[in-house]
Amino acid sequence: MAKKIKSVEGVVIRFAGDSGDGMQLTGTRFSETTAIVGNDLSTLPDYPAEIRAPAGTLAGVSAFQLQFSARDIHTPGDQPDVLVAMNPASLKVHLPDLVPNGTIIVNSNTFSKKYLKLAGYESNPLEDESLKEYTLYSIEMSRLVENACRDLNLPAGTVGRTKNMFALGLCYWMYNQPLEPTIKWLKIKFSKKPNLVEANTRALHAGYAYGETERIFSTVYKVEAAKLAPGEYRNINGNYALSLGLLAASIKSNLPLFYGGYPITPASDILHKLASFRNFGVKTLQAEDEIAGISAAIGAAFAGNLAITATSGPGMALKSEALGLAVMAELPLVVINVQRGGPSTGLPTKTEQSDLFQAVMGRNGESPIPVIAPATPGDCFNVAYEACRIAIKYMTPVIVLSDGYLGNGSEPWLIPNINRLPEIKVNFVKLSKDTFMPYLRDETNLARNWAIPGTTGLEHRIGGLEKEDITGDISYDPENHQKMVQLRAQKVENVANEMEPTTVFGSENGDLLVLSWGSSEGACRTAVERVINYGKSVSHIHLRWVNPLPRDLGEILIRFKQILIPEINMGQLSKIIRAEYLVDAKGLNLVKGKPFRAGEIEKVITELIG
Amino acid sequence: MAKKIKSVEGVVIRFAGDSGDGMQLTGTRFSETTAIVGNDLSTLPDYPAEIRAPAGTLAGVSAFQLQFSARDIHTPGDQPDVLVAMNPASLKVHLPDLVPNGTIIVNSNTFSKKYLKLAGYESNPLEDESLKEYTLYSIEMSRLVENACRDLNLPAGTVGRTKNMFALGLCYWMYNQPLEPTIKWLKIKFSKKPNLVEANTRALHAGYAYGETERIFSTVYKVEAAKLAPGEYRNINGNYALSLGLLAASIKSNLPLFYGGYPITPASDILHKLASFRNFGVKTLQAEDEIAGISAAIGAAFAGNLAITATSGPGMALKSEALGLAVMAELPLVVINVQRGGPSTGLPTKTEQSDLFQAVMGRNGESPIPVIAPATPGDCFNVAYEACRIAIKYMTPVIVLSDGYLGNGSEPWLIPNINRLPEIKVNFVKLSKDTFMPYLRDETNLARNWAIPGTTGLEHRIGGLEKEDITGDISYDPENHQKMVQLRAQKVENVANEMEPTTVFGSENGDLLVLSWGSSEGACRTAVERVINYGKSVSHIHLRWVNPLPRDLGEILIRFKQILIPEINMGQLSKIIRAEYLVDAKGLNLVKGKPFRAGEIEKVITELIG
Amino acid sequence: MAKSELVKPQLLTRMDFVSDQTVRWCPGCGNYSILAQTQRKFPDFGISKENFVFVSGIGCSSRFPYYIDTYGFHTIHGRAPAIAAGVKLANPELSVWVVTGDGDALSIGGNHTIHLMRRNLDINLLMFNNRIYGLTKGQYSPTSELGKVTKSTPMGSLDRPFNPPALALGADATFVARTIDRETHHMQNMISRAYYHHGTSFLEIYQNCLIFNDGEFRFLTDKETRDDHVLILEHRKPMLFGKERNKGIHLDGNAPKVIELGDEWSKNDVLVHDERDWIIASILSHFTYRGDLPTPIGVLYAVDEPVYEDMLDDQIQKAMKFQGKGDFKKFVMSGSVWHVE
Amino acid sequence: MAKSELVKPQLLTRMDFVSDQTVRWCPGCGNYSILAQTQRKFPDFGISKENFVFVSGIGCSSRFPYYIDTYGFHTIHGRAPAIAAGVKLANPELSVWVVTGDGDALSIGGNHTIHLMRRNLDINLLMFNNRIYGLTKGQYSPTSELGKVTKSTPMGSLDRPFNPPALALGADATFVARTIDRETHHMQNMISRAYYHHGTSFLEIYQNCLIFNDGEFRFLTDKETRDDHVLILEHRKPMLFGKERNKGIHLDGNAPKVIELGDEWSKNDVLVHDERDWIIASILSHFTYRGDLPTPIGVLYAVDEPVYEDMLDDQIQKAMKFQGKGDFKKFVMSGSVWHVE
Ligand SMILES: Cc1ncc(C[n+]2csc(CCOP(=O)(O)OP(=O)(O)O)c2C)c(N)n1
Ligand SMILES: Cc1ncc(C[n+]2csc(CCOP(=O)(O)OP(=O)(O)O)c2C)c(N)n1
Ligand code: SF4
Ligand code: SF4
Ligand SMILES: [Mg+2]
Ligand SMILES: [Mg+2]
Repeated sequence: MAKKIKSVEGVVIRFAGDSGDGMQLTGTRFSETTAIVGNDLSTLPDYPAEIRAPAGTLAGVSAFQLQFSARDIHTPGDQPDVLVAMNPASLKVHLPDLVPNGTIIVNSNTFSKKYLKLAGYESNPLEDESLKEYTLYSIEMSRLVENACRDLNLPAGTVGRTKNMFALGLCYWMYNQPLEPTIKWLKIKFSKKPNLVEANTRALHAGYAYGETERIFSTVYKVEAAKLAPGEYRNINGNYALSLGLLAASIKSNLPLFYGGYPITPASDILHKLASFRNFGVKTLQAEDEIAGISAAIGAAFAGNLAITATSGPGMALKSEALGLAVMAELPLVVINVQRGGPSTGLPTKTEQSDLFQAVMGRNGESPIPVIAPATPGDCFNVAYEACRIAIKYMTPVIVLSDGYLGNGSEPWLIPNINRLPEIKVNFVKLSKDTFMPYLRDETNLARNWAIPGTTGLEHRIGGLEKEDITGDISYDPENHQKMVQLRAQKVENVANEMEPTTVFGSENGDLLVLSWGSSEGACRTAVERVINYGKSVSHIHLRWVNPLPRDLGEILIRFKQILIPEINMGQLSKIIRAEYLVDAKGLNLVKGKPFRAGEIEKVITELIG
Repeated sequence: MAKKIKSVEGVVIRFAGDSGDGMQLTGTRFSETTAIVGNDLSTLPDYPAEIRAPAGTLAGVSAFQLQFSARDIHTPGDQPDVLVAMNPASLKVHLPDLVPNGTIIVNSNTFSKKYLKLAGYESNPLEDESLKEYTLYSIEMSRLVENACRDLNLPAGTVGRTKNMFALGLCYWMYNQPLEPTIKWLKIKFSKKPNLVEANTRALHAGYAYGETERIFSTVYKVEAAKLAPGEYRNINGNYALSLGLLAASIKSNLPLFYGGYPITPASDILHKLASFRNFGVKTLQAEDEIAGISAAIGAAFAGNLAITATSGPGMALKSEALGLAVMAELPLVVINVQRGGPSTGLPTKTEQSDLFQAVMGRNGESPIPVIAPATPGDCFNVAYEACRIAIKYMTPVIVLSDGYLGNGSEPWLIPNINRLPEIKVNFVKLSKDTFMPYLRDETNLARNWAIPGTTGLEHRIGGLEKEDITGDISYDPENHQKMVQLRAQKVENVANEMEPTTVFGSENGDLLVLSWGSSEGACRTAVERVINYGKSVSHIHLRWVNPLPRDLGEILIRFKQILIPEINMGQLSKIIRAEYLVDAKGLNLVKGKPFRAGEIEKVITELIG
Repeated sequence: MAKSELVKPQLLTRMDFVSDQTVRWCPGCGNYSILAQTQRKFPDFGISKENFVFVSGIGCSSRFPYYIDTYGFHTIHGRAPAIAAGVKLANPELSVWVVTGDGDALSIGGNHTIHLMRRNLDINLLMFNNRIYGLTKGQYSPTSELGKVTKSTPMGSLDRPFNPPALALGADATFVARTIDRETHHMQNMISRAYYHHGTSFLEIYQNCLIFNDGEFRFLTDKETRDDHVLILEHRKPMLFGKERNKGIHLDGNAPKVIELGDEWSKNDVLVHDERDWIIASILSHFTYRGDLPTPIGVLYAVDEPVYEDMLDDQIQKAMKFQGKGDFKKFVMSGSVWHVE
Repeated sequence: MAKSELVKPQLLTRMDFVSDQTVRWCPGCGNYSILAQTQRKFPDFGISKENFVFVSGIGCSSRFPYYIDTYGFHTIHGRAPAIAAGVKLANPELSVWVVTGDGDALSIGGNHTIHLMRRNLDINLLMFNNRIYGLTKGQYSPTSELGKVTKSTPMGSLDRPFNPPALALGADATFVARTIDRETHHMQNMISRAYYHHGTSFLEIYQNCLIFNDGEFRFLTDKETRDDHVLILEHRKPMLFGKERNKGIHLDGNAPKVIELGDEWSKNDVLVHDERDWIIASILSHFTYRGDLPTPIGVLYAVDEPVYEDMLDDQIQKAMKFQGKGDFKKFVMSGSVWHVE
C-alpha cells in the first residue's frame, strides 16, 4: 500500500507499559529521533516509586509522554493523541487521558486472563465494545518479535523484551521517522552483545514493516521540522542541562567544581553526571547524608572551590541548618532542589513546586537566600550557570528550585557558545598593606571578601556566631546584630540589580495577568497564547528569580485587573506576592504530582475573565 | 538614723558583674523575695555565651534585670532605676541603659588599674566627674565581706565570692525587703557546707547593716504589694512553667510523658526539669542529636505516649524533615522551640522571635502545623498544656514558639488548679466489628484514628509516603494526593474552632492597632496602656495562635486605620498578616538580641498617629 | 486492614503474618526470602501479633513492614533506630524490630545505629546488606568494596567500606550476628537468637540485589563455592569449614589464617568460637573483605549488659518509692509559695 | 586581623600561632594546655601558617580556631569532620585539623566522624574529651560513664558510654592515639605523630573541665596516682608502667591483665606493643572504662591505607589522560547533535 502522508502540526504520544517493558527507553529514543529530525519537543516521563513493582499490576505501570511539533512548543501536551499500551494495566491507567477518538496501539498478546484480572478488567476491552470510540490497533507484538528473532537462538525472555522496539518501529513508520538514529544507538549501547543489537534491530524493523505491509493503517503522518533558532542542537533533560551549566560555570570562573551530595530521587542524576566529568577536574563526594554533603560543599567553598550540592525536598530539609551557616559565613554555594511531591517522603517520583516556602523561609533566624528557578529542561543550564555567577559575585548561597518534571523531562537544546556566556569574575583577596578585614564589603553589591586558605598573610577565622561588621570578629553587640541582619538582607535584595526589566508576554495591561515560576512556565504560556488567540486581554509574566523579586514587578502587577498564579502547590508564590504587593492574586493550585496541562489553566482564565 | 520610708510604685534594678560574680543568682534571690512580699515582677537575665569569659572583660559581663511593682506589670522595665555594678566592665557595659539621674552602686574594690584597663577606662569613673549626674554609692564590698568573715578561716576566694550577698543585703535594706527567704534558701543550698551558709549570711547581713548604719542613704523605698488575683503564687520562669504544663497534660490525659531531645541553649532546662520528674513516670531520653530526639518522640507517639521534644533554632532546622513525617503520619507531638538570636549559631544566649517563618513554612511539601506562642513566663504553662491538648485532639504535631527571654525570665505565677484545666480526652481505637481504617477521620475536626501497638486486631502500617484516604495504604493516585493535601490543611485550619473570640484591648476600632505575638505582648501592652492614658485611640491584640489565625481577625483588622506589628525579627508575622488580609501592616522590627522596651514601641506609635 | 478474627498466639501460622499488601520488590530479590523466614519464624515466639512492631527507614528493604501483618512504621531515611527507640521506651512490652538497608543503617543512619547499640535497648535490628543503594537505582553504599563502579562512581568508589560487625563491636554492641538471604534455616535461627537476646541485636543479612548488584554474594551461595567460603559459627565449637569440613581457622599470634587438617594440623589447632569473647568476635569481624579467609556467619558476639529501658524503669520505680508517686498539687505547692487574698 | 609582616616557615615561633583574640575559656580549663602545646609544636612542622586550617564544631573546645593564628572555621555542631573533608578535597595541599569535643564528635557528629575515618582523608582530628557537655553547662556526654549524675540525668545516666578508640578502630581508622591535657610533652609528640600520619588521625585528648566535671582524670594526672594508672605506649616496647615500671600487661589467652614483675613474672611475659596490630589496639582500647587496667596513652594504632583525596586525584589524572583534558565545546558537541539553519 502506498503511504498516504498527512501533514500535522504536532502529535502527543504516550508510551505505557510495565516497569520492565522499557517504556522510558522507548520514549527517549523516539524523542531523540524527532529532535534530530528537527521537531521541537517536550517530554514527560512518569514512573513508579518501586524499582520493579509486580508485573502486570496498576502500580507497576511506567509511562513516557512526548509532544513533538513543527511549532515552538512549551509542554509535553495536555492529552495524548496516541496511546501505546503494552499491557492491560497500562491501558487501564492511561486510557482516561487519551483525547476523544484518539489512537490506541496495544500488544494484544498480553491481554491474557491473568493480566486482565491484575489490571482489574472484568472483560477484555479489546473484545468488548468499550474502546469503540477510539481507533484501536491490536497487534500481537510478542508473537511478531518471536517470529522475527526465531533463528537467533536467544532465550525467550530476551526476545520478549525487544517488543518495545517493535512498538517504536511502528511509531516511526506512522510518523514518518528514520530508524537509523535508533539503530546506531543500539549498536553503541550493546556493543559487547551483538546478539542483542541484532534482536532489537530486527524487532524495530519488524514494527516498521508491520506498518508498511499490514493494511490496517490508512495514513502516515508527517510533522515538519520546527522553525527553531539556528545553531547546533541536542536533546537534553533538565538534570543533565543543569550539570552542564555548573560545569560551564566552573570553566568560566576558573574554579574547580566540588560537589558534595547524597543520592535522592529525582536529583541523583546530577551527582551521576558530575561524577562522569572527572576529566574536567570535577570532584564529587557521595557523602554519608545530605548534611555531610552540604557541609563538605561549604568547606570547599571556604577553600575556594565552586561548591555545589543537590537534593530533593526531604534532603533539603536536612540541609537547612548548614544553609544558615553558609548565610552567616557569606560563602558562595549553589544548592539545588529538584522538587518532588511532599510532604515527607510523599510522592518521590512525582513532580511538585511545593518547596518554595522552604527555600525562601525555611531556616532559623533571619536567613535570606536568593532563589532562582528554571522554566524548562534546557533552561536548567542557564539557571545553574546564573546561580553560580550570583553566588560568587554576592558571596552567598543560592538555591535553585528545579523539579522532577524538569529534571527528567527533555527538549531540544540550542547548545550555547561557552565564550558568549557572561563572565564570572573571582576576586580572591591577596595580601596587601592594609590589615585584612574578612567582612569588609564591596561598596556596590555588599559582597564580603573571599580570602582562601593558602593565601599568605590572610589567616582569619569565620564561623556561625554573629560577626562584627568589617572585622568579622565574634560580636554580641546589639547594634551590630541589627546592622548585620540588615546588611545580609540588603545584599540579597541587591541581586535584583542583576535582573533585566521584566518582560510581559501580551499587552502591558489588561484584564488578567498570569504569573508563573519554575516549570509551570510552558503550560502558562501555552494557555495564554490560546486565550490571546481567542482575543482575550490576558498577559503572562514568568519569574526566574523568586527571591528577591524584580524591582519593577509591583508597578506592572497593578496594571492588571486580575492576577492568576498557577502553581503545583497550595499557593506559595501567591502568598509571597500578596504580602509584598498587597494585590489580590488568585491561585490555581493543583497538587496531583503532575505538571499543569495548558487546558487546566486556560479553563480557569476563561472562568475568571468570563 | 531612723529610716525615712518613701513609697514608690515600682523599681527596676539591674545587677551586673563578672560571669563569676553570681549575678544571676543575686537577681533570682531578689526576685523571689519581692515575689513573696507580694509585688508583681518581671525579670530579664542576660549572660554571655561563654561559660566563664576572662575575668574583668566586657565580654564576661553577666547581668540580671528585674522590675518589681505594686501594679500589674508586663515587662522587666525599659531602663534600670538602679544599677548594681560589681566591677568596672559591668559599669561600662550597662551605664548607658540607666535612667537619667539613676542610682549606681559599685564595689569600689574592683576599680583597680588592671580592671579599669580591661574595661577600657582611661581614668577611674568613680573619681573623675563622669558619673556626676547619677547618685553614686561607691562601697568597698570586698573589704567589708572580708571583715565580716575574718574569723571563719575560709579561703580568701570563698569569702570574696560572698560579695554578691553583700550587694543583695544592701538592696534588701534599700527596698525594705526581708532577709529571711534568702537565709532559708542559703541553708538549703549549702546544707552540706555550713561554713558557706555562715559566710554568705554574714555578707548578706553586712550589706543590710551597711545601709542601716552608714549615713549615706537618706531614704528607704517601699513598694507595696501588688493587687494580684487571689490564690497561691510562686515565682516561675518560662522553661519551668512549660515543663509543668507538659506534666499537667500528661496527668490529665493519662498518657505517660515521653521526652526526646538534645541539649541546646536556651532550651536545655526543659530537659533538665522533665528529667527530674521521674516519680511522675516521666521518661526522658537525651538523644544523640535533635533528629534522634524528635524521631524517638515520633516513635513514642506512635506507641501511644504524650510525646515531646524541645530545642532552639538550629536544632529546629535539623528537625524539619522528621516534622514532615509527623505531619504525614498524623501523630500527636509537641515541638518546642525556645528561640534565640539567628541565623545559624547566631547569638545563642540572646532572645529573638525570628523562627516564626521556619515554624509555619520551613518544611518540604505542603506541611501545615499549628503554631502557638506563650506571652509571658507563666503563660508557658498554659500554652504547653494547650499544645498537648490540640496535638492529641487533632492528631497533629504542634509547634510552641517560646524564646530565650520567656524561658529564662520569671514572674509570679498563680498556681493553677489542675482539676480546673480543660479535659484532654484520648480515644485510642479499640477492636470492633468494622474493619479498622487508620486514616478514617473524625467528622468534625478531621483527626484520624489513633490505634497503638499492643492493641489486639488493629495491626496496621503507616509511613511517610502519601496515604490513601481512609485506608492509609500507600497511594500514588493524583486525585487522592490533592485530597489528602487539602484534608491535612483543613484539619489544621480547624484548630481555629478552638479559639475564643479575639479580645481587643482598648476600643474596638480606632487610629491604630498594635498586633503582637509571643513574648512581645508585655511591652506592647505597656506601650498601648501608656498612649491610651495620653488619650490616644490605640488598641492592642495579642495572638496566641499564629497558625492558624483566628477566624475573626480579618474583620477586626479592617476597623483600624493603621496596624503596627512589633516583632524581634524583620517582619515575619507582618508578612503573614499582609498576605492573608491584604492590609498594609507596618512592622517595628528590632533584632538586637533583647526584648522590646515599651518605650520603643510607644515612640513608634506616637510617630505613626502623629 | 486488620483481620477481626483473632487467633491465639500459640496457634499462629506463617499466614497470620502475611499482610494484605502486594509485595513490590523485583521478582527474584533476596528480600523475599528474608520476609518469608521472618513470617515463618514469628509464630514460634508465642506472642500475639499485636505486640510486634516493625520500624523501617527508606530503601527497598525498608518496605518490609508493609508486607508483614504486625504494627509497622515506614519512616524516613536513616532514622528507624531512633524512632524504634521511642516505640520501645514508650512501651517496653512490645517486641520491636528495625528493618534497614546498608545505606539506611550505615550511611545516613550510622549515628543512630551505633548509639542504639551502645544504649542497648532491647530492639532487634535486621540490616539487609546488598552493598548497594537499591531504591535510588544503584549508587554504591558504605559497604560496597573499594573501587566499586556504580552510577555515582563511574571510575570506582574511593571509600574504604565499613565492616558492619566490626563497627557494631566498636560501638559496644551486645549481639552481633550475620546470615545470608539464601540460608533459610540459618536465617530463622538467627532471627530467633536476635529475638531472645535481651539488648540490641544487630543481625546483618547478606541480600542479593539482582538489579543493581547481582552476584555480590554468589561465592557464598553457589553450591560449588559456598562450603569453601562460608564459616558457620557455633558457640564453643571449633571453626571448621570446607566441603569436607577439613579446613579450620588458626590463630598465628593474633593473625588468623586458614589451615587444612591433616598431617601438619589437627583439630586442636583450630580456634574454638566463644560468643562472649570480644576479641574473637573482633578477629572474626575482620574476615569480611579478605579473600584468604572465609566469611563467618552465625552469632559472632553475644553478651548480657544492662538494658536502657530496664534501667529507666528502675529509676522511675525508685523515684516513686523515695519521693512518693508524683502528686501534681503537692508538687507545685511545695517550695516558695505565697498566698494572695 | 592578619599580620602583614610575614615570617619564613622555618623561623616561626609559638607566638606566630597566637591570634589576636582573647581566649575565653574558664581560667584553669584543660583547653589552655592543648592550645599551648599546639602553638608550640606547629612551628616544628616547617610549613607556613597560611597552609594550616582549623575546622571546629560547637562546644567549648570548638572555640579553639579563634585562638590560633591560622585559617579557621568555627562551624556548626557536629559537622566539622564533613566540612573539613570539603576543605581538604578542595585543596589537598592544606594541613587540615579538626578540633572537636566528645559531644560534638561522638554525639551529634558521630556519623561524620566514623565516615571520615573510613574514607581516610588526610585530616587530623583532635577530640577534647572532657566527658561532659561544657558549653551547654553540664549535661552528660556519650563518653560519660554509666550512671553519671548531671543536669540532664539527676538520677544517673543510662547509656553505656562509647569507648572512642574502640569506635575508631571499628570504623577502620588508620591512626588512633590518646593523650592527656596535663602531659604537655607527650601531647606535643602525639600532635606531631598525627601531623605526619598520612590518612585520618584520630587523637583523643583527655581534658579536664573544671566547672562541670572537675577531676574526671585526676587519677591520671595526680603525681601520686598517675604512674600506676597511665600506660605509656611505645612501638615495639613492652607495656610497662608503675612508679618503678615494675608492672606490665600480660595476655591471658585474649584477656589482658596486670602482672607485677618479680618472682612469678618476668619482662618476657609482658605484651609488646605493635602499633600496626589491629587486635592489640582493640585489646588496648578496651582498657578504657575498666578499673583493673591502666589507661593507655600514646599511639594505639597506625597503619598506611589508601587515602581518599589521593585516589580522587588519581582518577582525575587518569580521566584526563585517557579521555583527554575536558574541552567543553567538544564535549557538548559530541553525540546526537543536529544543526538547524
Ligand atoms: C533524606 C533522604 N535522603 C535520601 C533519600 C533517597 N534514598 C532513598 S533509599 C536510599 C538508599 C537506599 O539504600 P539502602 O539503605 O541500602 O536500601 P536498599 O534500597 O538497598 O534496600 C536513598 C539514598 C531519601 N529518601 N531521604
Ligand atoms: C544543632 C545544635 N544542637 C545543639 C547545640 C548546643 N550545643 C552546643 S555545644 C554542645 C555540646 C558540647 O559538648 P562537647 O562537644 O563535649 O564540647 P565541650 O563544650 O565539652 O568542649 C551542645 C549540645 C548546638 N549549638 N547546635
Ligand atoms: S532494586 Fe534490588 S534490592 Fe531493590 S527490590 Fe529490586 S532486586 Fe531487591
Ligand atoms: S566549661 Fe569546662 S570545658 Fe568549658 S571552658 Fe569552662 S572549664 Fe573548659
Ligand atoms: Mg542496600
Ligand atoms: Mg565535652
